[in-house]
Amino acid sequence: MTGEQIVFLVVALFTLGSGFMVVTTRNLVHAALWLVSTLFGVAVAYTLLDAAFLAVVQVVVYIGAIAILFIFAVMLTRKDLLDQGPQMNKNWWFGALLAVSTFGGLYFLLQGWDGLSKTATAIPVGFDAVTELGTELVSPAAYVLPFEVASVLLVAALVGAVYVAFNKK
Amino acid sequence: MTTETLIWLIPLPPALAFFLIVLLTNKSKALSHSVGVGAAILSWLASMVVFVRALGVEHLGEEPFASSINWLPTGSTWLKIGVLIDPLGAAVLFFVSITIFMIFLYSVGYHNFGQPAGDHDRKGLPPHGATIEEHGHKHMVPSVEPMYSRFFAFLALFAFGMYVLVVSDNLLTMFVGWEIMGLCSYLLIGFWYGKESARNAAIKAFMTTRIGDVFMLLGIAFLYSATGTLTFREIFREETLHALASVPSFWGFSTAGMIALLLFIGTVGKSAQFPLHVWLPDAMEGPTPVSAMIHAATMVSAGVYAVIRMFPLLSLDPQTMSIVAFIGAFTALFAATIAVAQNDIKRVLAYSTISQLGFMIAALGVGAYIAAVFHLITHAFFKALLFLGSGSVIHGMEHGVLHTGNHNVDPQDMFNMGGLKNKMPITFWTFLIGGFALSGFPIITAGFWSKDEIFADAFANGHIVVFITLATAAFLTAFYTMRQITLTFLGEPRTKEAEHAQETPWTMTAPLVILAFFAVTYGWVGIPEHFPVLGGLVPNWFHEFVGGTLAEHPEAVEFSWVPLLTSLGVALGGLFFGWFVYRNVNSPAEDKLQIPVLRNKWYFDEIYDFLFVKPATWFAEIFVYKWMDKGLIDGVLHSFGPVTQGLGSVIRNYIDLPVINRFFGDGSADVTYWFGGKLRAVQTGRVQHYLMFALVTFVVIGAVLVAFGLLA
Amino acid sequence: MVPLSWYLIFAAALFSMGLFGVLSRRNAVAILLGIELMLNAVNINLAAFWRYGNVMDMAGQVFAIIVFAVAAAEVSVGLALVISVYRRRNTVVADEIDMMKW
Amino acid sequence: MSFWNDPLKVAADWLLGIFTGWGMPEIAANILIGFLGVLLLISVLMVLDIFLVWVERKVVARFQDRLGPNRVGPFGLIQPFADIIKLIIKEDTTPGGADKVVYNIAPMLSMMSVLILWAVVPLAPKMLGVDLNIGALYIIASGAIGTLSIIMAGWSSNNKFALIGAFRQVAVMVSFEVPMLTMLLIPTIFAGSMGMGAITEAQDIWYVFLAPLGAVIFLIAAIAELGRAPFDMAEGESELVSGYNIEYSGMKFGMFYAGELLHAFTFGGFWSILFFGGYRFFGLEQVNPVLAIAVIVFKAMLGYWIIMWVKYTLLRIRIDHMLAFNWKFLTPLGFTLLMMTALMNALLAGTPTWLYISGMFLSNVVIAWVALEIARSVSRREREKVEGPKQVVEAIHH
Repeated sequence: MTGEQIVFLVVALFTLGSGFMVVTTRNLVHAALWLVSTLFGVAVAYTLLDAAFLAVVQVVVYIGAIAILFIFAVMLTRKDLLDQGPQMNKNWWFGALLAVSTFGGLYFLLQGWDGLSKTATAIPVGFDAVTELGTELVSPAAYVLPFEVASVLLVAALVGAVYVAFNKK
Repeated sequence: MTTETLIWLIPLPPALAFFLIVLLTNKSKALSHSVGVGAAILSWLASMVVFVRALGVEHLGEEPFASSINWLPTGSTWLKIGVLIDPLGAAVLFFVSITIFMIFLYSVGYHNFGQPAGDHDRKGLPPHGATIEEHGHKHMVPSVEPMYSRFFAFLALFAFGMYVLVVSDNLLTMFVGWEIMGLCSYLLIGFWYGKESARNAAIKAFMTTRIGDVFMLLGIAFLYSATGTLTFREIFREETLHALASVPSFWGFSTAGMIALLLFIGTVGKSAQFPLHVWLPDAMEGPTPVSAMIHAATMVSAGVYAVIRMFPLLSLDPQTMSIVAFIGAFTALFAATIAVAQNDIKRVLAYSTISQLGFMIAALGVGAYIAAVFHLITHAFFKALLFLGSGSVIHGMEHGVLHTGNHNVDPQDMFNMGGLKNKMPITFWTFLIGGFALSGFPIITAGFWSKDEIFADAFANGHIVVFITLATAAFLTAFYTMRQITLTFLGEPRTKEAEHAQETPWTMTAPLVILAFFAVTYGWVGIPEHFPVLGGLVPNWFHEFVGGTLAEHPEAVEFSWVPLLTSLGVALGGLFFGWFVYRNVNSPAEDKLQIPVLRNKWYFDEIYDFLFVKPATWFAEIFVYKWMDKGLIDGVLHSFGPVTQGLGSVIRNYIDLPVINRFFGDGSADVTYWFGGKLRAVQTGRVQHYLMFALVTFVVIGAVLVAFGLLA
Repeated sequence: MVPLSWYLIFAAALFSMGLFGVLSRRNAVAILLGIELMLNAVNINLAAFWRYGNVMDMAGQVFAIIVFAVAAAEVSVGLALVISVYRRRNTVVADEIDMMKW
Repeated sequence: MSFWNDPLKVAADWLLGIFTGWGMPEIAANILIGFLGVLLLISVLMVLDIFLVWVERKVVARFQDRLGPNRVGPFGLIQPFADIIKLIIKEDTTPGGADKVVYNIAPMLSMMSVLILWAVVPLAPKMLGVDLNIGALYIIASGAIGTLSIIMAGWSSNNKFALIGAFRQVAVMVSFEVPMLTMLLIPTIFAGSMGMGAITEAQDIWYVFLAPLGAVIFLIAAIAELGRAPFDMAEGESELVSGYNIEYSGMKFGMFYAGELLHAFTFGGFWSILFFGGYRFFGLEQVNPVLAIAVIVFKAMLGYWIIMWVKYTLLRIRIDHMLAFNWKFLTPLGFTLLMMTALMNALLAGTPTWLYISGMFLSNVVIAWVALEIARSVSRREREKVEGPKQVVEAIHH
């Protein structure tokens, strides 16, 4: 058990723990904050995967924008914030069952897969993932089209969100 | 910019001008004509640059300016289109651009730009003049053309077609330009579509030229199937020509001869040679700039230009050559005879055009390549000059008509004129120069040199018949030209209108002067070396330059006195008689030469009417319409109706309603309804439930797959 | 050295948690939270496959980026919907938002 | 390799020698040394922060025509220490009904969000915590954490003023992150890297000459990010008493306060790094790393000075105006500038330097001018909508 594995396990446990809190805590603001810590854990996981760019974007986009947005939403829909009644709907057990079975199924499938135990090859020296990513995102040979489509999607979402949430009065 | 690029660009401005005027500026007259004239100027400048650069090139014939691009993929290879400027092209481009420019300029004045709109002018009719109030008393002035912008649009399109035809390096684009011009001539001749005569003339011109074009298209197709290319320089390669000449085709013609003949028929239609000449005189219905455009600068020249282009092909087959020569000579003579008896100033010019074209064709027929080109160009200049001059005359007369207000005086009838010399001096002098050039007045005029060269070649190549015919035609030419001048300008005014005729604005006279300049000087570039006294004073530049186009440079024929004396004789004699006979003829009655057969143009229209038009009408109206259509086909069709109806009702009552509607239609609806009623409970409207259903399905399917070992 | 399986199982677990949240929370916002968890799990997988596959091929990271964009869009629109529903029906409980049924 | 050329390296080697001498495994030794380095940096920053309190108070005093702290120690230099002692010995209250954990985490996060920024600040050639090749994004990320801390503070202290203040502040920060990120991309375009070290090294000409407008926009966005005047609606005393940190007292408040000051100073530093060549000053940095550090601190001070200048000169802007200004003016302007810069960069690639510089400069000027014209006309229309068109009063002739 090398140091990296220890680090990974710590991170994974932290992430899963806070993820569990996200779906179980009664106080929604806490849930959102737990989500933040989950996202942090995921970001660390990215860094463990040498995907520093993803990690930072994770922090910027998720924590800087999405989590904040959640907190806003929770506070704007104040009525259910302080938790009258249960936070779980009445057939939550079935949901839990399904979740567990899904996990079991996935685990089972993974068991059957051979490439599972493969370990990462060292990143070649002088290979800058960020530069590569940037060039591929905007090179017509690679992913410029999905990139543009994503941008269009974002604009559409922006307009739609403003329109939907706009208080027509 | 490389010359090739420039050549590519030459046809562009008129095309753009066309679209600009049609789409945008057609509301504003000033804008429209500035766009049109601007385009003409641009093309003219470009052409001049190209021309000058062409002069700079040694052996332009061997390596001309040419560039081409792939256009249509034809199987493995490409159909190439491109531009080509060789000596011939350069020379033609030179006069074409100038004349087109002149005509644009002239049209501004001709359509009375700047004058008030007419009192009761309607679109499709010539302007009738406008009344204006000037210090007290009213009087009529010419009124501006109602469809001014449209005219410039058509003109621009026409110019585009011509430029395309001249610069194109292959038969295909050449034919495209050719057809564009055909369309435009139709539009322009029928420009005043309010006049029935104009309508008919337009249709006549279109139809007649179309006959020729069909044959030409056949020729092109034949050529393509025979050689697999339409590019001139590839066709005119030695081996290609040899192959074409050696392979025989129908009726004893060689393939080359056949193709050349078919293409030549196209020319016959386009430049109004003998059997298909009838449309051209009627084309006078169009506005005068159109006449000049069609009859001097572009279309008819285009016809001849096409034959000249095809000369290497043509010259392969003596049979074809002789046919060409015969048709040319005959046309020359017979058109001249008609011209003698016409009274309409423009019709005279029209027939003289036909006859002059005949000269060129005949020249080609006898193998006088350079002479043909030379005459083509000189003729373009002085004929444009003459037409514009006549237009100017008519304009002046119209002014007189407006003044007197007597509208049943025909301003185009020469017997209504006379004595205009003093009223319209510029027009008179330029017209005189043009007329002398036309009739080949010795030494100074361009016409003399080109015609003389034709005579010389015809004589030297031993086509005596052609030579005599042409000589006679030339005599008649001089004769009717002088007749025209005498009746129009000399003597005393025969009508009050003629007294009140007045000189036309500078936009109309300036082109006259410029063209007159060329009509005189252009002849001097082609003086044969062996000519007595003058020969060799100026080098025979034209011969050298244009001769370079052909593979083997044609050597100048050796000098002989016979043709020279002949041309001198016919020219001077004709002029003298023309003046002598008509110096005091004042009405058609006194005109001895007004014999019916000539006045009625040898009854050609009537013959064609009897031979083709009447049968066609009968076939269309009686046979096809009454018998075939109404009788046979309609009968059959009408019988269909009831049968179908009966069938339909049977099907409806016994199949459609019971089986389809009741059973399938309603039945399926009922079943669906029933199921829906049972299943709707599933739709709880709660998103989480839906997700659960989906997941359960997913898990179940996965489990099944795994259970049957289909997975993992 | 961490084998690939750890990441995948980690992601699977996170995914299942998110799924549980989506399936069983009453509050619509909480459901969206669960969706976020699931998306993150997916992203972990993508990054892991990138790292453990051919590093030169950036497909994994690019997908992850696209997923970020989609997540942002989804959250903004989703929360906007929640808010407008709250305005109109004064509730954010998913079970009570069931107009779309028979 | 003498001590003066690269003190940290020498010190690190020395320590490594010592630790390994104690029989510590090398990895552990390196980790420990790194940890010590971080500790050193942070403590230096803290001291600097304390000094900043004094600077701030002196400067504001001068701006407001006062003397400022001048009792405790020479020129009141000891004043901040006195303040700190006061803050520490103050009672540390936690309002009832507050969310304890969150309430206590918030100030730390706030301080942390500032401190982590210094990991990427290049103090001298080859002397920076970690040369992230995504430094620009890193700055934004830390800003995100700051945002988080503020909303946590605002929400957890169970006070509507705090909550409203937090909302405003967060709204402003989230909005102004957009033009800020855009402006961060402009030096990235020039330098071809997002790493702070690389950007500094690439600045043979200061980027402020290439993108003056960019520098200005970045400054504005930074000030809004800091939530200082004129963008300090979040703590508008007049209506919100003190905004999100209203309930905080003692050292927790102190952390917010110090965090803000240090944040301002840090952004001054980043401003100088991105647009004024960081530690570079006519080759001075090559002479000795200490000089380089002096240079960058000086530049950062200048930036900080400008931020203070703005703060104590301009009036407070209404929150909706602030957001409208960002979304309707600053962000489009930023995007335009970014696009234009990228375009010019592509167009002018390989042209002589003077042409490159002048082209960039001119494009900036043009964009700025056009933007101002548009803004002026729009605002004129708005004004007329409110107070009607100007009446021209005729002079009365007697």
